[in-house]
Amino acid sequence: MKENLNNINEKRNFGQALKNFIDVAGWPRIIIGIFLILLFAMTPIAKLRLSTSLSDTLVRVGMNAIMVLALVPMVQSGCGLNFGLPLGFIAGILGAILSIEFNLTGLKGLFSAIGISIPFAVIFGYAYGQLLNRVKGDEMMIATYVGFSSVSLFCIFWLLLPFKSPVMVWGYAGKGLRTTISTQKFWQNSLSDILSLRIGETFYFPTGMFLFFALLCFLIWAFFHTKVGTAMTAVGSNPDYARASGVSVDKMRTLSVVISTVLGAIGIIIYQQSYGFIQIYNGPLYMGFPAVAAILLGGASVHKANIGNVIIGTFLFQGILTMAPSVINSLLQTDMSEIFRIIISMGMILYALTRKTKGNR
Amino acid sequence: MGQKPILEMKEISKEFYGNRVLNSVSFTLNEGQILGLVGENGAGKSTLMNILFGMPVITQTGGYSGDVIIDGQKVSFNSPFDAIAAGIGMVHQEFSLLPGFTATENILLNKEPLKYNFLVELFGSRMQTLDYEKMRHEAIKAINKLGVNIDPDMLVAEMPVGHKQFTEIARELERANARIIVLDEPTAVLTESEAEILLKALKKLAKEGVSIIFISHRLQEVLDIADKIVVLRDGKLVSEIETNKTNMKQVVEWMVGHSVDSKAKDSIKKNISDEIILSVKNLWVDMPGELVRDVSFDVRKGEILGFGGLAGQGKLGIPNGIMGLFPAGGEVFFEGKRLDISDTHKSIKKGLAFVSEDRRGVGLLLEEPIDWNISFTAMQVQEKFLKKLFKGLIKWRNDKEIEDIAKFYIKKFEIKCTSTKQIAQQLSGGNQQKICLAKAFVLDPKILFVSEPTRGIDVGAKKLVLEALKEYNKEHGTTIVIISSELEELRSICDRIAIVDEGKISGILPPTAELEEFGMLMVGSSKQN
Amino acid sequence: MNSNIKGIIVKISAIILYILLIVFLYNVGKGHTVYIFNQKFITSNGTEIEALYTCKIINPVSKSAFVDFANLVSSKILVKKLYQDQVFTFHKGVPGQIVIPWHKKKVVFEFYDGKNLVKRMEKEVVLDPKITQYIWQLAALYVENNEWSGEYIIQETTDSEIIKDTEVTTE
Amino acid sequence: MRKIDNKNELLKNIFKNIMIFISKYPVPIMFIIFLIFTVPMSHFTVKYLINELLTRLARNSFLVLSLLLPIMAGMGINFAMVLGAMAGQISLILITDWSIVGIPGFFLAILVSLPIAILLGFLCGYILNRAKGREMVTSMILGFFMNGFYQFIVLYMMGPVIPIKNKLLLLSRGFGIRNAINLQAIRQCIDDFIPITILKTQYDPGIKIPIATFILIALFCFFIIWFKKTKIGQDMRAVGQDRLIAESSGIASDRTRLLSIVISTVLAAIGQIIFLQNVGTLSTYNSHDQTGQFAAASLLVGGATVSSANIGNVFLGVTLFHLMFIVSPMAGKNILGNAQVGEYFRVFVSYGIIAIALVLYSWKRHKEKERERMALRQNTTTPKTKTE
Repeated sequence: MKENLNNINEKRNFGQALKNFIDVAGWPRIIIGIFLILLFAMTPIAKLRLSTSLSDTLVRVGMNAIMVLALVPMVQSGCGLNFGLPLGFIAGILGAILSIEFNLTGLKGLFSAIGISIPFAVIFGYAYGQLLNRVKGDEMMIATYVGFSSVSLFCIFWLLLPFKSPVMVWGYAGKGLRTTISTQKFWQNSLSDILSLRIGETFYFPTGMFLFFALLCFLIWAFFHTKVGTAMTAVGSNPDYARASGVSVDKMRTLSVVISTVLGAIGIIIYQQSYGFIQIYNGPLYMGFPAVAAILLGGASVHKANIGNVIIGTFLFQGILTMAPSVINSLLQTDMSEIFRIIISMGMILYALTRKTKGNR
Repeated sequence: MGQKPILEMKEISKEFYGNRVLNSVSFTLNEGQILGLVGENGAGKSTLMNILFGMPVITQTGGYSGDVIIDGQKVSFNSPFDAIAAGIGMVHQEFSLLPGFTATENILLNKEPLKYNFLVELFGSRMQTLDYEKMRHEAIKAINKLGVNIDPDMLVAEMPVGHKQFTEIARELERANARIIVLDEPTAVLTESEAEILLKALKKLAKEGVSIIFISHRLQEVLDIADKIVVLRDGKLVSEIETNKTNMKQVVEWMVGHSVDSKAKDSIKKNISDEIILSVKNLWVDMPGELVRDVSFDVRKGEILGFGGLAGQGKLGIPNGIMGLFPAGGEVFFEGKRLDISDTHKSIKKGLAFVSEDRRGVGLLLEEPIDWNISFTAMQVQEKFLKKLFKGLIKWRNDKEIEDIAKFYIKKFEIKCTSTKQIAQQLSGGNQQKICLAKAFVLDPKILFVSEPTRGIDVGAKKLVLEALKEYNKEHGTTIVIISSELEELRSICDRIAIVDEGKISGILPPTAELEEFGMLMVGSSKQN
Repeated sequence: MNSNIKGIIVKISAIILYILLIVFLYNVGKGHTVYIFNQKFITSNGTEIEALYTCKIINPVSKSAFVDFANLVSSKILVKKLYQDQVFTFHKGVPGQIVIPWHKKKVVFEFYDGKNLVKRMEKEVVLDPKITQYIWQLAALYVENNEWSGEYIIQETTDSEIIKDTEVTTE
Repeated sequence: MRKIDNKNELLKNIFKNIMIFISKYPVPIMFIIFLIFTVPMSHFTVKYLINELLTRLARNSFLVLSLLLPIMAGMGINFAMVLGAMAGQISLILITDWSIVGIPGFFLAILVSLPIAILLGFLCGYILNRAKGREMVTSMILGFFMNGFYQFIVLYMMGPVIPIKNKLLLLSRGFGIRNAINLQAIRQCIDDFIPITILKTQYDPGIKIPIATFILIALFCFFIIWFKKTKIGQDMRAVGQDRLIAESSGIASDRTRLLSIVISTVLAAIGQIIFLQNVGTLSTYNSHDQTGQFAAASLLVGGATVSSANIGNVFLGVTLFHLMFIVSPMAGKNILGNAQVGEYFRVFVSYGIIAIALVLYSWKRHKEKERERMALRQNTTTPKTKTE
């Protein structure tokens, strides 16, 4: 009698442990997590080397992580998911292009690109923040279209601004920028190669990029431990409480938007550094959505997000995006990667938007 | 008025999470009779009406005991639609009208007469088209029944406030071809003249056999219009009496009443200095439901000043206005210097603190741990609990100090919680209130505003909160301004009590003053008949 | 009671009408996309044939009282005859496609050398419903072989490479 | 003195009325001012402009009109009308495969698209009901999400699963539909059904007015006017104004909202078929992307807002927006010597218009709430002379 008593409650508390693990992790993460592990397991069957796919995933995680991190400040301060991230991307592209125009290469080129883009990002972020403060409640929709219209506005600027550097300008016209500019000769992989380790000729680990990402994570973590950071979290959690404690809600929201835009700018530069190309014109138009999907996949909600969500989310999301197409392509000889990318990223956002939050009972 | 009881409520009792809101309330309502239902806020008036109207909030929280009898049969409504079907109409205080619709469309909302067309067979009954003439005809019929002239084709958005009220009543009449109409604070937003017209219209309705339950804080109106008055206090029926057998003074006494166990403040003379710490001149505050029109008062250093008065008369607006949480105007001098009341940050820095009446909405960060809730304001305004790194360039949150201050107050106020990291949402009302108090004490303010400190918390917590306030005033000499609708509480703790009526201070009394004197001030001496 | 029976009847009849309408439209509208080659062409037995002429295919409207009446009415109201001959012009070297409704059809082929008519002929063309596309290799017609040989005219597309379609109009 | 007073009095209230008018229709006015400059710059002849405008009016009005119902039901602009466009395109692919010709082909396409659009409409309505308060963002994301499914069906299912007889439609690898399909069979079949060309001289084609299409559009407008008079139309307007009040009076608000989305999706499908019939070619993978985008921009340019739109806004909007669309590449070329600028400019304007309209709408709503508070405050702060 005794043993089956305790193996009943063993089973029960195992069930219990499983149950609250599921509650904590939440269904989407578990489904995609298992799916990802399955894909990794299938690499040999699909005649792919585990090491290359793993290193591909890691490189892509490093590339996209900062863009996902950029979402945290605005979610914490109650501005919701930052669909206007492309605004930050434009500032980043501006910095990158100017650094190439001045012909700066290597790490110097990379950090000057970041340096140049930060003032732009602050200006854009400030104006964007003021706008969002006037439209509380409808932020997400307006952010999306502010992002779209600014990207398409800058398409015109890319055509007209007087750039000279031969690498970037159209061959025949001699004016206006090409749609993709290669950063090969300038600062491609300049960051990722620092102390990067290469095991065998297939596995490559971009330590530099991860270190930089870790630095930014630390800065954000630290920021949320300062007085201002705490105030921002309070504004997100209950604006009336913050106002009653003498905190200026609008100032905090604007600050969070500026930080988010700056991180967006840095994020796109790091992405280009590893990707090897700067995509301008309509390149950044839809790049905001994968970042939003990643942070949601990491467990963030529309009004609460932390750095853990960023790391888990980016790894799961990028893992799926690299592994699924290559495994399935080799199994079924069809290229479904585009469809996968759309369905998973948009599916995640849709899942988050249709959750019962206190906003829309 | 016929003598046949159309509605009877027998021994109605109701409990919300443990505290009893109604206990065995019974009254009858005859056909064509106007019943005035009066009582303090929280006396159970709206709960009683929610039971009559079958609102979901009642069934969701465990239903009620006792019987609701209509035309002699026991009924039980589990949705407002049953109540409407039984002929009961309810007009809430805030208008439930569609601004973009005309009066006709509002009156006949979801009851529009329809014309058949073939598509109905294919796509269902809602494809029928509206019969506009019939609609207009029926709307005019309902309006005439009220005896008021509303243009049936005018958009509600363009209507004066009075007309909106009549439109809503006409809708309730039409919707339920009502035999009973419940009006909850109908005259709160009306001007003098509009109220007159409304009362005349209600009398006309009553003559035509419609019984009316009229809930209002304006006792004078209730006395003018009602045939019978029911007075509720703390969920108990105090009296059910014909209007002509009573008068204003008696009704107020019933409403305010004096529970046996309260004792007037022991009158040991506290040496309160004459120095004025706060003086307010012609303050107005635009707080929804608690409009402050023109209030002036002075607070002496070290004193405990109380603000009483009926709900909706503006007493809660005063602290919210001074702390800049709502648009306000007028002059406020703190320690002699002019205070910019729109800047909450400066006011807190100067030494004002405020425990809000809206605990869950303004007072707490529900999703954050207890220690954050307690230390946040002090951290933001007085830069407490912060480690200065690189010579103050970075202000780092000192989690250790935050933990300690939280532990201190958890012990001091006996807050029942699992740890300092438990999130505020999971605590009981009483413990949450203690946290709000701790948050203010941490600021060690010069003057502390406390709004409805004991509303909706258990008796034990009530005692402890009041003790803490008294003790804090004695130990630190902090001036405290308490705003509460519990007159007993104010009398047991305050040195002086000001009564607010219709957005103005109608008088200031010592705690030992007679209840009737308080009652008179509450109802506004101007209304004495 | 009878109202919802009536309702059901109406709903069922609506669905039946819907299906009938689809079947009707399917049959009335059914046509054949015919791809026309009017350039150099290699026949199955390897001989090469050069396209010499611009070819006009006239798909005359079948004469019937209904057609005349419809045209009479429409020319009064709409200034345009409802049923008109379909005329398709295929210049030398330019392929193209036409769509011919699929019942029995009299088709007129006119071949022009520049402005003047070289050859005019009427053919009773039965479009075999089983064969979805028809490739009319008109290039096969040239002066020496003034008699159409059967298999040139109607041949199931097997080997010849289907030309990429023409330009894509942008919005 | 009297006369002078009422003169500047007159001036003052004229000015005031102008200001009110401007504040009511900021977006169309901005647009008209913009057009006044750019239209002459483009050096197009008036006849060409009219001709282009007529074809575009015929092509786009139906799509823009399909946005009216969800706005009426309080769900804002339904960017998920893209689902309707997809249903329309799938049915067009099918009838091209069956090679159905002319007007029968056109109507068959509509009939075939009905069940698909209704199904997608239900799905969209259900999801939007779960995201109350955030309908517009959710509908946009749903549009992108379904785009993934659409590509999956068209690129992979058509051929192996859905039988496609006409090999010419398939990609060279044997399954999946080609990117551009020539709708030769039904090209302009409705437009040419009753064509009237005016001002035709032998060397210039004159202005072609597609009467039949305009009749279809007129029918749709009557349907909307009639629909507003039905019970369900009234319920939709009620739910649109205040969902809670509508529910408290017994209206099934979720079902009403669902129906408004289903009808809107079906009409978007028909609109897309009319659109593609006019264009003549179907670019399978991107012709539906911009539909939601341009339809919303046109509607907002016509002075509609996210909570109120009428038929007048639609036609004014389509005219102004597409005038800009025709003119801007040439204007860009003539002003800045680069047609590509004009190209990007018109995309920018279409996004910008929606952004501005949303911001103005939300800002105005905040102002209105404040004004409401002010109104209540008015009769309190001025201490009324109480009869003491």
